[in-house]
Amino acid sequence: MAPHQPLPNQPPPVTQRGVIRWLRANLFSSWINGLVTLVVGYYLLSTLIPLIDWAFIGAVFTGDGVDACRPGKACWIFVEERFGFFMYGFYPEALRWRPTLAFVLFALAVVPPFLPLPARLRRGVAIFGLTGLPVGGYILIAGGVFGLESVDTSQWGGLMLTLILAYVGIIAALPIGVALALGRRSEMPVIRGICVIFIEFWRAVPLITILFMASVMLPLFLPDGVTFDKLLRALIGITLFQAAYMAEVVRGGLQAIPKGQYEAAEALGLGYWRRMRLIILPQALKIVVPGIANTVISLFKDTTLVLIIGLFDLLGAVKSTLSDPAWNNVMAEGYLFVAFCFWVFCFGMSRYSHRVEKQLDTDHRQ
Amino acid sequence: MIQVNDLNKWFGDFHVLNSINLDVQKGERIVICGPSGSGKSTLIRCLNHLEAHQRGQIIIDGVELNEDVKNIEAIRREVGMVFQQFNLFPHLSVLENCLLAPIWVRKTPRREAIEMAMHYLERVRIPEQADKYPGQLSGGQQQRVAIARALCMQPKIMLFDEPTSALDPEMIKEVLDVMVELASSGMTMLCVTHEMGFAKTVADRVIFMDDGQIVEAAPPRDFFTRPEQPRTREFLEQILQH
Amino acid sequence: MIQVNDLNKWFGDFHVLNSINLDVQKGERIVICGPSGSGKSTLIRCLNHLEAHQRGQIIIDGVELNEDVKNIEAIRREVGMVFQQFNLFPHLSVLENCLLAPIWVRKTPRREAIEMAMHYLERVRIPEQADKYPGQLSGGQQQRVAIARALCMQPKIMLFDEPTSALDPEMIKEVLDVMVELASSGMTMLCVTHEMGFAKTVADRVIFMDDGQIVEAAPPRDFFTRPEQPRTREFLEQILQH
Amino acid sequence: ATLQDVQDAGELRCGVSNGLPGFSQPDSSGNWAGIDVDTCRAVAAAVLGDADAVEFIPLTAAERFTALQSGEIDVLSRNTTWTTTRDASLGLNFTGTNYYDGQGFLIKTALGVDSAYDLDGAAVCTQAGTTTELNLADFFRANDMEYEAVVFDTSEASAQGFDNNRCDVLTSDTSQLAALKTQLTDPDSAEILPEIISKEPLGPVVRQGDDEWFNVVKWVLFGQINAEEYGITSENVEEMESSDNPSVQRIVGTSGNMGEILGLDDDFMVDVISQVGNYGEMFERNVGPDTPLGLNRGNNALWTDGGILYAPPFR
Amino acid sequence: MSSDPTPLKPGNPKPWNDPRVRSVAFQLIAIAAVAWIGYSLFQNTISNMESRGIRTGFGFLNETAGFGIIMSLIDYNETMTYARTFLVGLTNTLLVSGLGILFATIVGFIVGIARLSTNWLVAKLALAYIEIFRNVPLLLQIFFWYFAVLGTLPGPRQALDVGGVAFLSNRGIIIPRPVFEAGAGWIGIALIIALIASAVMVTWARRRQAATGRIFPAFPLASALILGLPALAYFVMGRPVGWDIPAMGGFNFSGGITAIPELGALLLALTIYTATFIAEIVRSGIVSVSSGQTEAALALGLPPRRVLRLVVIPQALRVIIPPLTSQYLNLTKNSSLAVAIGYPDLVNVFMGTSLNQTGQAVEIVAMTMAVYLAISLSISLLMNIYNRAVALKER
Ligand SMILES: Nc1ncnc2c1ncn2[C@@H]1O[C@H](COP(=O)(O)OP(=O)(O)OP(=O)(O)O)[C@@H](O)[C@H]1O
Ligand SMILES: Nc1ncnc2c1ncn2[C@@H]1O[C@H](COP(=O)(O)OP(=O)(O)OP(=O)(O)O)[C@@H](O)[C@H]1O
Ligand SMILES: [Mg+2]
Ligand SMILES: [Mg+2]
Repeated sequence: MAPHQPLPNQPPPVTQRGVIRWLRANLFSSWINGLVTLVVGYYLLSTLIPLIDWAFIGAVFTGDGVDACRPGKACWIFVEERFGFFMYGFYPEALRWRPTLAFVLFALAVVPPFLPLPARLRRGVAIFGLTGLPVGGYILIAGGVFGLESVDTSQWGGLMLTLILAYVGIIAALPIGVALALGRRSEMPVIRGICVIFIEFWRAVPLITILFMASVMLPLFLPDGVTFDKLLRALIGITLFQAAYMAEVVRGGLQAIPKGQYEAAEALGLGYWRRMRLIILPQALKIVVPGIANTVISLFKDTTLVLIIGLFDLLGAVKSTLSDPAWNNVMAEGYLFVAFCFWVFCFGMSRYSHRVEKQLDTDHRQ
Repeated sequence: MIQVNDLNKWFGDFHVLNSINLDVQKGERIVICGPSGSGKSTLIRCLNHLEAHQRGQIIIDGVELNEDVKNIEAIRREVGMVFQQFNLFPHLSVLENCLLAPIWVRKTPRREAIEMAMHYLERVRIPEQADKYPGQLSGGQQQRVAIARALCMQPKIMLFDEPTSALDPEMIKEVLDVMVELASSGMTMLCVTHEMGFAKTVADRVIFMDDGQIVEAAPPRDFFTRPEQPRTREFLEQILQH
Repeated sequence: MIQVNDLNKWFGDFHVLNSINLDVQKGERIVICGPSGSGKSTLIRCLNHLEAHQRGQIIIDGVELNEDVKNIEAIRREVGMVFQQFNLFPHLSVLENCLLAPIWVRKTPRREAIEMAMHYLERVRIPEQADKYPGQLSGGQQQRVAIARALCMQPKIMLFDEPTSALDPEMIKEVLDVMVELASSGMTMLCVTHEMGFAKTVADRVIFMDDGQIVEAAPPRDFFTRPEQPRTREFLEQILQH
Repeated sequence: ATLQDVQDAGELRCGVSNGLPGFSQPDSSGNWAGIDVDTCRAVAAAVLGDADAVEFIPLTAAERFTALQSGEIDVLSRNTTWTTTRDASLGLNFTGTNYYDGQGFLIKTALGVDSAYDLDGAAVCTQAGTTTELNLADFFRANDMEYEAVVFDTSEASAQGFDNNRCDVLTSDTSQLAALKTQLTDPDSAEILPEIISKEPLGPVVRQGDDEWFNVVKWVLFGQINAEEYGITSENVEEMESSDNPSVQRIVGTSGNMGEILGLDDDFMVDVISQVGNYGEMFERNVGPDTPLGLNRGNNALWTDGGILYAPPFR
Repeated sequence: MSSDPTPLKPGNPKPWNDPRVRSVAFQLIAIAAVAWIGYSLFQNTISNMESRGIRTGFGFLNETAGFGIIMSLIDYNETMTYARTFLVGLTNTLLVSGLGILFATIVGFIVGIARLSTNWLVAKLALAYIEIFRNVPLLLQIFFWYFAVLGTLPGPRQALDVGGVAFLSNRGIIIPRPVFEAGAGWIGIALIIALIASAVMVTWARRRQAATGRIFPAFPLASALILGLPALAYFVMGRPVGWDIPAMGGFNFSGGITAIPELGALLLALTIYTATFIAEIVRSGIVSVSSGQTEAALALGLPPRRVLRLVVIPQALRVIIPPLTSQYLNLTKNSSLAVAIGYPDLVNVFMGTSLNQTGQAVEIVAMTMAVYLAISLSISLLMNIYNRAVALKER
């Protein structure tokens, strides 16, 4: 037998190449598939084209008042004119640079995971985001000290309020959630029982009943004369609600940590709290980043419910202007605008969490 | 039994199988070896259409393998396959794993199917595990169940894709023993493996593949003692060092 | 250094440790062997209270090991442990793994702790890996880090629970070398292992356990050449076949 | 006691509607306006001397009594109808009436219906937790007619539902109907039916059992009505302090100790009138003929002008 | 063996260093703290309610409610009691959650499978659907469907008419109501017979397969039977069912069965929103069944649909069911947003209007929460039982 001559590799047949391959493989791999493609494609185009026409091509973006708009096409002037109100609610116009500044700081604290910064700086920024920022942000927005004019919480509103609710809800819910999760895994039956009851209760009841209680019934449960800010109460309700969900997520992470890690930490002589802080929680929290992101996103969406208790968050602000006689028939635009804002944030957050996950992962391959 | 003519397959632009020609007689036992990525698994998987080929012909037991669903089903009924990762169904007990094909494909009455399954489980020497679930067995036991499951189809041809490479050394022996016994009973077998001992004892032909092509095909005696191709020699040197 | 008097332990109804008596002198090196499930790991784990015992006494370096948290802390500070599965902390670099105990338990200043950690990492011959993460190391390297981590506590006693059995053959040697060196430096060591070569070279005494009891305890020369108990002989026959 | 609490806090917490033109409505910078809002401002002016020291807490109809009961608010001024049940069993007290209203129907002109007695089978939009809901049931029952109640949680949503044709008729107090009519896509496409099916005295509410506070809220409103009767307005209140009419003197605090016995300053009505105005001014500013609502005084005129507004004397 | 008369006990630690003592002490403190908080809340509430003259107790449940409810599954009118409004709200909540769960499951499964379609367009469309509707608040979606979509339907006079018997307008969907006449009972009997026959047939088919190996097309036959037999009875008995066909009269349609648009909007929103989550759950469940399983099944000669039924679905369900139930719970809780558009669910009717009429917030809110707790706990219970039943046996 002659020595083996390797045959040269050949290019694949045309059906395996380029655009044709892509089309064949993805759209027309069988006649049923082809049919589905055509039908779906037809309906897609026949709904998308009028929609795009309504929202962009025929829409009116600039002008004065409702009269500048065309019937049957979107009227974005409405959003434009009320933009300030949608963003800040009743917050005094002259002072709006303060929340803006707070959110710029916030954005800066969020970016670092993607920058090639030294780990120590990144950690510093993260700690600032969790501690300094809430305090600083509060001072900036609420004022009352350092010569900043005080702005009452009843004037907070719009997207600003939505973001504050979500941000504070998350920051405060995380530690409570961790504590509840640890409690639920405690060996002490009483502690475990208390945590289980707490978690199950908060997970079982609808958020709006909680908000209702927090907003109008709370003084009934407190000693006479003790009362506090309405926004704060909504925040507490949201936080506890969120903490229960967070606890279950964290518990999943704790369960995923192998027993050997606990034992090794114990064998090194570390006490319970150090074991948790140095060994277990850092690993568990990393595992549950996607879970945390999910609860954060749902919390963010749930903040719209404060509308029902009379706070003017983004949806509330938009909804309240819909009854303005000067702006009739802009409901679709208003709701779409709110939907778009929420969508951008939620989608952004889920992408962000994927990035963070990857970032944490590349630190050390297993 | 198996005729492969000018078989060509691409993954995208990558030419995995390049003009493969192969004729397998009834009762023949073929061992396929070759470096990783040479296309051994792909070839085996083409034979029961787990992968589609783009050019060439595969004829099994007189039926041509093409996109015709009826043909594919007919051929799959005649061809048993054992995977490297066993792929047992974890939600079914060992016995139920073995009953699946006889009952739903061959339409055997349940009683008969159970008898047959127990027969094959005895043959792979684990009749006592029949009621356990795959998760409760060791790797070697699992692979033996996988073999029994394939045998329960009463296939004319058995394909093995590295059946021992996911196993611990002790378990490898268990499985190889079963395979040797099977070979001696006259089953047509194609086996991708690097167990050269196995190849020497049972193979009628050893096929060496590289880069998607068959480089050499020879009876084991010739293959191991005087390989014709330098590429084969090189490969054998590496592998026999162990 | 270690005194174990009439130690008894149950898991539920199952009597794992049955009247264990053991005296270990400072600097002594003890190898414990025995069939699987005989309670070797449990005994070792009782010594730094990873498991609580129900009857009997354990006195380590003059301190009695009971439920008293202070005592447990004191004893854990003096006892280093190396696990079969390494149990390194994957989220910390090798160096940080080693710094944990000195900084948080011994309250050593960070600078000193780093110096010491590097010292021990050199001793286990992997100073260059200090900034990597455990996930990036091979099994043998990981186990050496585990040893270094335990050494960084500057313990008086080191416990090893089958430190080499999760390793590939090549890596076993790396780790055994380090352990032999450690033994020759006079560290008090208790080591569960089936590496009989290691036992022969370094052990002062070999303890054979079966069924929760100490069956035989003798210097390695006597143990391997003329075991007194038939049970020991049987075990040795099995194990030395390999 | 509430009076003390309010004075200590320096702020009056007042429950209002979350958007009802003419009664309470915020503009886009958060300034509230309306007759209910002004009622609160008047109380704040009397108690704290500053009509702006009010925190307005928007409430849905369903939340309002719970909020007042729980102490979440100090006074509820949210077009709330005075009824026996509410007065007696909810633990609340009505302090008076700042608007006499009656329930009516708003209907699409296109339907060609001109009497409420022709509404058999109609779908009716209304607001949850209101007397409207109950009167509606009574009215249809009494006249042996069928109806379908489409109940929304805010009045604005019920107007929206009516506008969207979810229902044929919108029912509410006639004053509100006038307000809601202005919010329709085409305000001229609907008209208010002539029938008034109920009495709806709307007024501020306080918690039961705190008579001091009850009196304060009650007499601030009476004071405003009396002020209108005696011609005291925000313009002339300064001059009126030198009036020699004893009735006027008692109102502006230059004689008698009306303030003191209520626990307030004697000139508390001066603060109220100068900052908020008398009842008539309040009415004209928020719901009167020159406002988008364009309501006439009607029943809400003074008794001397043919209305039923009659305040007990300041004495 | 240990026949030692005086066994050595581990020495007793100092009490304050004994973890058992510490643990007991800690738990006692926790109990005390919780008890104290509970007690003071209770005490505050009682004294606050007393000092504010708020009525307490559940006596109000027997009082007449006096308000109408647009939709009720059980008999209701305004002369009935508050207890009745509770039941009306409860059944309406259960109705909308039950239907929502049904529809969301169907849509979710379809979209989840579409996500895995080999057709690029279908897969991307499914992805777009999920990404859009998952990331927008539910409340907003409810408003959107109610005001911006259903609100634009024509009024009852211009109702879209389906064959002259069913009508779609902004008052909802109105369909004919069956009116049973004499002899209609036979149709019911025929249905029962068909059901029993189908059950018998399925059992028989299974037995026969076990005995002879032949596979009997039991499912299509059973469906034919269940549909066919009652139909047969209907005609044989001389069509004993009349239809109350809705007709336009006065303001509205009269007759027929009406599904109000509030229900429609709420259902649409709940379905579309929850289905996005279910779709992702289904997708990950199916993906979690490794391709090796499918390949092994194909290699055994099983035809693709049997592969799905016998191998893929049973394994995927294990992964799908637990997160699926928590979505069901979420849907049930989310149905309380009904209050925003006036669907008369429990929160709207009972915690809304009834609470407002009676002013007994504490009792009413507690009852409402208890309902949700009970639903949640019973679902968790079922879930645990299921999980235990399908847990994979491991070594
Ligand atoms: N689904 C696929 N898509 C693209 N490339 C593939 C796919 N499956 C296999 N390949 C490529 O085809 C080549 C042949 O793969 P194959 O599995 O047949 O090799 P093999 O000879 O079995 O190797 P091994 O001994 O490692 O199993 C490899 O380079 C592999 O990367
Ligand atoms: N947490 C536990 N609960 C119940 N039984 C246990 C537990 N841990 C170990 N056992 C049982 O105790 C016995 C002794 O276990 P141990 O791990 O000490 O054995 P070993 O001698 O180390 O065996 P190996 O060589 O397999 O590691 C075994 O039978 C084991 O099944
Ligand atoms: Mg392969
Ligand atoms: Mg062990």
